[in-house]
Parts: sequence; C-alpha cells; structure tokens
Amino acid sequence: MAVYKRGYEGYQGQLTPEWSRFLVIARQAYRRVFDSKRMIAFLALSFVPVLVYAILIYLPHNAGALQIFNIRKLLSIDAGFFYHFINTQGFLAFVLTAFLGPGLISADLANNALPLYFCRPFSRTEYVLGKMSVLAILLSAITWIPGLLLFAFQSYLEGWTWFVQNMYIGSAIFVGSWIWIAVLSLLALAMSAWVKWKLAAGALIMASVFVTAGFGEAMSNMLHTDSGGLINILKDTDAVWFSLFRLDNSTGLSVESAVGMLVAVSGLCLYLLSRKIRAYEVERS
Amino acid sequence: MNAKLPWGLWWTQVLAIMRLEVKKNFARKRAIPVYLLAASPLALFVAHSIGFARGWNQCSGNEDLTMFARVFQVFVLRLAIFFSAVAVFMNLFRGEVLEKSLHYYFLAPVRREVLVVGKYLSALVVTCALFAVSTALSYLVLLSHLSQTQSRALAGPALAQLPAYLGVTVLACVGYGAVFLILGLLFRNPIFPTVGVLVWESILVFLPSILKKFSVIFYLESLCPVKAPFHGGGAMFAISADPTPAHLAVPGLLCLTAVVLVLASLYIRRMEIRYGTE
Amino acid sequence: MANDATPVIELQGLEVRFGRRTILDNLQGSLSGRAIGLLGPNGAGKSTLINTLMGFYPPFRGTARIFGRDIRTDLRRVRGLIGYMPENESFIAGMSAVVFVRYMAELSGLPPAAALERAHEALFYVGLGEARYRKLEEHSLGMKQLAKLAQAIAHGPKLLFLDEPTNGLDPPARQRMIRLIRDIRERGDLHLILCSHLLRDVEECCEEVLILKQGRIVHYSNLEAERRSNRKFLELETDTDGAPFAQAVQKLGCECALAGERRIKMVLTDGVAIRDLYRLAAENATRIRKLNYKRDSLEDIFLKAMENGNGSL
Amino acid sequence: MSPDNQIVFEDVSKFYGDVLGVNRVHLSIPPGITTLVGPNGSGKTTLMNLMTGLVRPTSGRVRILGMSPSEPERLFRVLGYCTQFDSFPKGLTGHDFLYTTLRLHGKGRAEAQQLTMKALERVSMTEAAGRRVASYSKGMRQRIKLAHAICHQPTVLVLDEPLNGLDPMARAEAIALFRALAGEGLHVIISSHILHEVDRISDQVVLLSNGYVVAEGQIQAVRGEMHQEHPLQILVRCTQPGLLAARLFAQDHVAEVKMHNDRQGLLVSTRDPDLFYELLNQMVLDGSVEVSSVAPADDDVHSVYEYLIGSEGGAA
Repeated sequence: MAVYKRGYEGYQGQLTPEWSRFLVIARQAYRRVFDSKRMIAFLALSFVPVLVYAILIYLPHNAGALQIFNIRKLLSIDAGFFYHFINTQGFLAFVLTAFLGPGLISADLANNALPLYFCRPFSRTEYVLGKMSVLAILLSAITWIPGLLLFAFQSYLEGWTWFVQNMYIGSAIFVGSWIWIAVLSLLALAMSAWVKWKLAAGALIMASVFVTAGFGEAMSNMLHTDSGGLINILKDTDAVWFSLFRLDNSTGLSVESAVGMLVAVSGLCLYLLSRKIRAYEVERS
Repeated sequence: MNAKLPWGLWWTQVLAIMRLEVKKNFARKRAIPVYLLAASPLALFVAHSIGFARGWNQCSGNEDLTMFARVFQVFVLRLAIFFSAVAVFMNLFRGEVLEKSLHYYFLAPVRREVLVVGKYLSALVVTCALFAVSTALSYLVLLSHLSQTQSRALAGPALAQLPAYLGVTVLACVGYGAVFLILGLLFRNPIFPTVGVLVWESILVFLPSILKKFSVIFYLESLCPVKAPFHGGGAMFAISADPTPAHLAVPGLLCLTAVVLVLASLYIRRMEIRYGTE
Repeated sequence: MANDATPVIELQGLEVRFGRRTILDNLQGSLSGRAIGLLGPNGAGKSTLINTLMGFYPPFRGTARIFGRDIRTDLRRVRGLIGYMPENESFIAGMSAVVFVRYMAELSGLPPAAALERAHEALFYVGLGEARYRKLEEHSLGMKQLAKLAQAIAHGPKLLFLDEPTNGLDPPARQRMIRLIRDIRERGDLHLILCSHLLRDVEECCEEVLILKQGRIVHYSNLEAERRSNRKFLELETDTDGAPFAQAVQKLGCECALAGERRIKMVLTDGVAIRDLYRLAAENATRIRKLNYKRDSLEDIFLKAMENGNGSL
Repeated sequence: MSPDNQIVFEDVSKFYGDVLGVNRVHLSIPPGITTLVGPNGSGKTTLMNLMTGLVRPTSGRVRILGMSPSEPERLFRVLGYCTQFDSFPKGLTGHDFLYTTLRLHGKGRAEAQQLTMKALERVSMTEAAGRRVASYSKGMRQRIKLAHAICHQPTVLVLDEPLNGLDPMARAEAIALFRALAGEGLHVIISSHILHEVDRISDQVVLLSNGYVVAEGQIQAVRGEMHQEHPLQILVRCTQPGLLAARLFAQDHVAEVKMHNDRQGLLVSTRDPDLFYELLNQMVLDGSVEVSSVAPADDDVHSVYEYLIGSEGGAA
C-alpha cells in the first residue's frame, strides 16, 4: 500500500517566532470572512461614509467646487466633524461585531476545539489575543485608520499650523477608536464564550447593549438624574469621546465615571473569558 | 377511546415534568438574565422611592401613577416580560434539541400532549411568579411612597388596581409564552421570528384594527387599568382607538393559547429525534 | 534533542485534585517505552494524567518531566514536544480536513508553506483521501478520528498522546487505526501513550502497560516479558454444553474452569495427554471444536492488577 | 410463537429525505440477546429509533410485543432505551436523573426511590449517585444511561453501543447484567462494534449493511449457511499431518487442505465441519495422530462480517 511507503517523519524545519503565532488565528479567520459575500458587501458599505466625509473635507478647499455649488463654507472641519465621523464608524463597528463576534469562540466551545489549541505551545492569552485581533484589525480598518487618513488629508489641505493646532483631534481619533474597539471586542468574545449557541450569543451582544440602554434611560427619567446613562456603554463611550475631542459633554456623565464603567465592563468580560477559556472544564460535583 | 381517561396519571406526570423543568431551567446560572429582567422594574421603583425620601426628586399623585403605567406598559410588558418569554419559552423545546436531551422525555411513557402541557405550565408558573411578585412589589413600593405625600388619598383607590395589573402580568406571560413556545418549535433560528414579533407589535399603531387583533400586546394594553399617555420615544408604541373590553380580551388570549398548545401538541406528536445531524 | 537515556516521562510525586477530590495520588515512576498502554477502570485518572502532563490541570503537589522538562516550569517547551488526539469529537467547524490540519500545524509554529506540506503528508499518511477537501462536519466519525490523528502528528511531535483512538469506529476502520498506530510506533522517532478500554487494542499496539487504579499506579510492566513469565494453559471449546465434560476433566486432577457455556480453560497435569481429553469428550457425547495453548492475556494481567491493588513501581 | 412476545418489523423502510436509513426490513426478534452489527451508517441506530418511536417508518409497520411505537404511554412501560447521545438534562445528579425519570413514569415517591437505588446498584453507581452527571467520566455517564434504561424494569431493552467507553471490568459486569436479564426472558437488543465481544454475548446477530439486513440468526447457524460459498477453515497442529491430509482428501466435504511450511500442521477448508471433527476425533482416539491444537479460523462474527460486508464501508 502506497500509504506505508511515505511513512511518518519528524519535523526538523524552522519554526515561526512565538510572538507572532496568535496572528495565525486572525489569518485563518479572515479567509472565512472574505469568503462570505455578505461580509464583503458590508465592509464595502462601511467605506461609503469615509468617502462622503472625504468629499466634505475636499469641497471647501476646491475653488471650482465652491463656485459650482455657490456656497462659501459648507461646514467647518473641526473636532465636531471628526467626532461625527467616529460616531458613524463606531456604529458600523458595532454592527460588524454583532455579525462576526458571536461565532468566534462559541463554535470552538461547541465542537470541543479548545484542547486542540492548548495542547500546543499556545497559551490562553494568545488565544484570546488572536480572537481579539480578528475583530480589532477589521474594526481598525473602518474606524481609526480611515479617520487618521481623513485627518491627514485635512492637514495637508489646511497646512502645518492647522495640523499643529489640531493634533489632539488625531490622537482623539486614534485613542477613542481603540477604546471602543477594545470594549466591543471584549464584550463580543465574552458573550461568545458564555453561550455555546452562536445565534443566542449574537442576540445577547445586541441585548446587553440595548436593554441596558433602555433601562438606563428609564432610570434617568424616573429618578431625574443623569447617572442612569452610566450603565449604558454607548453613553459611557460617548462621554469619553466628547472629552477626547474637547467638545461639550452632553451626556451628563463625568469622564472619570464613564471610564471607570468601561474599565469595569472590560474587566467583567475578561473575567468571564478566563473562566470559560479552558482546555477542559472541571465540573466540581 | 372508550376507557376512562387516566387524568390522575397525567396530572402526576405534569407535576413531575414541572418539577424537573423548574430544577433544570431555573436553578441554573443561565436563568440569571431572567431574574435580572424581573428584578429591574422593582429596582427602579425602590430607587425612586429612596430618591423621594432623600428629597432628590419630587413628583407625586397622578403623575406617579401615570409613570407606573408607562413603565409597566413600555418596560415591563414590552421589554422585560417579552424577552423573558423569548428566553424561557423558546428554549423549552429548541433548547433541549440543541442540548440533545429531548429524547429522554420521548422515552418516557408520557403522552406527548402531556409533555407540551407540562413544559408550558412549568415555564408559565415560574415567569408568572417572578413577574407577578416584581409587579406587585413595585406597585406597593410606589403606593407606600405615595401614601406619604399630600396625595395619599390616591393610594387607596390605586391599590384597587393592583389585581388588574397582576392579571395583565399573568396574561402577558400566558400569551407571550404560547407564542414563543410555538416559534421555538417551528424555527431553527429564533432571532428572526423574535425580531419579527417585536417589529409587528411595534408597528401595530399603523395597522387597521382588524390586524391588531393578531397580537398579544393589543389585548394586554386594552386591559391595563391606567392608560398611559405616551410622549417622546414611547409614542410609537401607542395603540390608540377601540380597546377591546375585558370580557373579550381575556378569553381571546386564552383561546390563542389553547390553539397554540394544540398546534404544538400536534407538532410534537409527529416530531422525530434526529438532532439535525447524521 | 532528548537522547535515549532520558526517560520519556518521569512522574515525581504527582498529585492532582479537583476541589476536594484527589484524582491522581502521588504518582512515581519513570516510563521509557516506545509505546505505552495506559489502562485502568473508569475514573482511575487516565485522562486526568494525560491532561495534567499537557498542563491542562495544575498539579496540586509534585511534578512530572517529559523528556527531562518539568511540566510546571517548562510547560511551553513540553507542549512543543507533544501531539495529542483527544477522546471526544473535536474539530473546528467550517474547515476542510487539510485546512484544519494546516491551521493546527501553524499554531504549533510551522511556517504556512511547511504547514501545508506537512498537513497533506499527515492526511495522506493516515489514509484520508479525497475526503480531505470536504468540510470536517460532513465527515463520518471514522474520518473525523483520522483527521484528529493527523493534526496530532502533523507538526512532528516526539511524544504522542492517543486517548481512545478507536472509540466508535466500526470494525474495518478500527483495524486500520490499529495498523496505523503500530506503523507510527515502528517508524521509531516517536513515543506514544495509548489510552484505551479495549485491551485488545492495547495488546496489539503497545510494548508496555501502565495500569492506574483510583489515582494510583498499580502495575507497570513490559507486556512481552510478562507474557513469557506466565504459565501456559489450554483453552477448549466443545460442540455442546461443556459442563459434564469439564467435571470429567476435573476428576483427572486437572485445574479447570468454565468460561462460558462451551468454553473451558484448563491446565493439564502431568500424565494427562490431549488424547485423554478427546476420550473424555467422546464419553460425554461431545466433540472438541477448538483446542489451543494460551498464555495469560492482558485481560488477566489487568484483572490481577485490579485485585492486588496497591503495588508501586 | 405468538408475535406478542416478539419484536416484529414488517417490510419497514425509513428514508430521511433522500437519505436511506433502512430499507425493506423483515425481522422478528425473539427474547434473548440480539446484537446488531454493521459499519457506521448501516442503519443500526435507525432500527433502534424505529423500535422506540423516536423516528417513524416511511413505510411498513413495527410492533413491539404487539404494541405500536407511536403509543409511548404504553410502550415505555415495558421498554427501556439507552441511546448513543452522550447528553443529559442539565444540572441533575445521577440520582435525580433516575428518580425524576421514574416520577415521570408516574411512580410514587417511595417506589421511585426504591427503584432508583436498585438501578444504581445494578450498574455499581451507588457511590457517585449524589454527584452531578456533568462531572462524571465517560464510563460513568454510560453506566448512568444504562441505569436509566433499566430503572423501570422493562421487558424490552434497546441499547445502542452500551459498552462504549466502559473499562474492562465494567464491560464484564455489563455483559453479565445483559446475560442475566436475557436469562429472565427479556429482549435485549444491543449494537456493538467490538466483534469478539459480540461473539461472546449474543444469542443471535443481525448483520446490517447499507440499510439492508444481510444476515440474521445464531452466528454458528449463519456461518453454517455460508459453508458452501465460504468453506470453514480449520487450523490443526498435529503429528503426522500427511496422514491426516490423506484421509481428508478422500472426503467430499473437504475443499482444500494446505500443509504448513514446517510440516507440523494443516489448514483445512471444509463444507461440513461436523464430518471433519468426527474424522479428526476418531483419528486422535485411535492414536494415528496427536494434535496439539485445533482451531476454526473463521467461524466468528468477525469472519462473517468480513465475508458478507467486507472491509469497505466505515472510514475513508
């Protein structure tokens, strides 16, 4: 039998550097992401706002365009402008996460795949990092990366002084996006690890955001306070963004408490992950 | 069948199913979201009451009662009970198929009709108990706070409305329970039907009254003792016009439930265990 | 790397607890066979031992070394040396067998190109043909087992853990799996630990057996040596009910036991010839269908180990 | 025998959409241990699910001791089924699992408790009964499933790979239990892949392949029917093999005789083993040969399996 002629052999070749191995997960996941037409369509859609914003930046600087449209100034390109951009893309990022997040871990749990990962020189942290990178890279691609490109575009058009004066906007885009990405992907991973059933995980991600939002709203109204917004992570993030962009904070939440809340939510998610991401669950009788 | 039907045995079996189901579904971590949903309105009213005692907020009399009506209709009925019913009733059969444990029921000498009734009742008893207690306590907290204000005269008559609220709570569990039981049986993917029901019940306002009859919330809101004037975001939930009188609404909901249970029984009778593999 | 002198596994007072239950209790010993069978009743701690050696459960006390590396302090390196085929159905949904094995090899640190090459080799080697391009969830149980084996060997481990590899396989598939395991063993540059309830499988694949009972080692030996030291006995099968015949044999002074209605095990005493047995059979109106010399099988070794319970290495 | 104490399949077919489960099965299974043997996907589980009403036949009729599987309230008073699914209602201990089952059967508290203890004892699980099923090892789960199938003292037991995951001692115990139950007149229907065990435990076997029954009955009888096509091969180690061979060649039933290379034994193919044994025994008795071993090489389930089903099927 031919099988026996080419027998088993050990492997003597090179190994990849250990720090880079968590990216294997992302690489593998992307193959599947880009196999899905729906995902590609959605990603393409996510870049439509980028285009719109780019045009909005470009128009005021183009004399011809100004003449055609016969307007002096369309709108001022300032912190508020970029805040709105990040807000739009942040919403798309949430939808994308609700789409992609649920399947990330739940499928591995449902099919007992975790021991296959952890019997290798591959740690739980690397696993979570790998799964997070799947989301983080995609979300980056639709949030801060285009955001910074727009910012650079605007700086190029406005000149050096504008850039120096408004550097904080660039950092706000970058830091603000990353906070949102981190919270979202942790939430998605935790829900995905918590319920083995992919669809339920999706519902749970949605619900955990919307139900808390609704409850917070009811609370604020009934108790005549603003602190109801605190349990609403959308509002928390908003508060942080406002402060990063140096805008008026209309949420009524203090930045400190909002940051505290986001840290707490992330901590809770990490705790859930550390409980669930194990090769085997030990059931204590 | 001519022989006398073994009602006694069926009753024993229903009780056994209920005991097992309650143990399986409500003594578990998975049930925590349902408990939280049930506790949330109570938490709101307790906080409200404390806030009042500390003098953080003033509002009183009719305004408070209207506020309760609004929270009850928008938050309790449409969010808390709705989602609890999704979580609990949809899982009765779909959850067991996913966990591959439904066959243990099918391998017992239990008529499948009895199984449907038993499972439905167990989920019903628990959701009813949770939400009835939560509603009653919320209302009592509100009234006790009311009785400390100038408008204490309102508290007495308002207390008379508690049974009506409790009745609506129970009917909400009955109605939504039946709907999500059958949806959980028929649909592999529960998200779409859930979203469907949610959207359907939200756009009722814009529908002709004949279509409104095909919903749960329509009957429930007709039964609520205090009509809540909506404003702001809640406005889109308002169902104005021709409320159904109680003597039609209650039997209507019960009929819906009966029909659903019969359909579910027929479905379960014909059901084969394959767990979607092989 | 690990030279022949280093034992494959050294257990140094290894103890594992789940909550208050002690699952593995002070395991001591040094294993160095090429193919070691891990046996024991359910709940004896076989899977726990394997899982602890891979670092899935932390030792409560003591430690173990694999090729001289401590699992407590050098876990990553230890994991780099092993391949693992878990007992339960494990796979990653939505992947073909090739993509799956390649993915697993890449996680072990193989560069993508090498991983792809090794994945094909491993799948070819385990005999998964064209099916390797089909999605794993469409595979039959047997094919999933083969894919699981392929992922365990693709990255070229030095030590292979096989947890119930023949579980649920139908007879031909099981035969193939056993041939494969033996073949891997013969290849040489790989040690393997086979955990199975089917003593036949262990007998056919392993040179050494380690028997656990209630979290302790009760037996460790070389199968061949063990068999040679055991005494020969005769196994008979008759045409009809063997009881009267067995009684007659006992009267001759032979040790004799019925193992089933028609099966008899006996030890011939001096002076009794096989011909005498035939004569007795004829007298008892039965015929001998089968007659064979045997030595203690692994089943007997196993049962004996279970009885005397607390020997140690 | 009246069909009321048999399990009867009358022309039963089952298709899952386009997929064939079993086709045109005619069977009547008497009490005792009956083993279903065949490759994965040959229809063993389908047959069992048909018997227990978990799936319904596309055509044909199944009768269990005269009852239809579509009346669970009658059928499961006398039938216990241990499925292949390794899953349990969540959150229960082993004891609860059995106890609630019995309560579901409509038993009273005391009786349910008593039957629970009895079943636990029969599978040696009394000690672990207070622990959650989720914390059990594979073998314990298998045993508690077995206990679940027998706890209401059924007269028909259907067991889908009940020995899977059991350790050697538990296997022996389980087999002894099956034998004991079969001795009490129960129908015990088992599926198994471990052919040498099938040999030891079954009263009759049903061989399935691709959804068809290819053989049924007592294994020796089945093998006997195949003697024309596949003569029985018997290994004989003896002195004077030449002499034995010469005598054998004179007989019609002998298809082939092969001398071993060391001239110390023969491989005989015969269409009538009885005549062969008669001759051999005679020769041993009159001292013309001395045997040191005799063994039929292909009279077990394994060989029947090989001849009828072959080694295709199954994996890859």
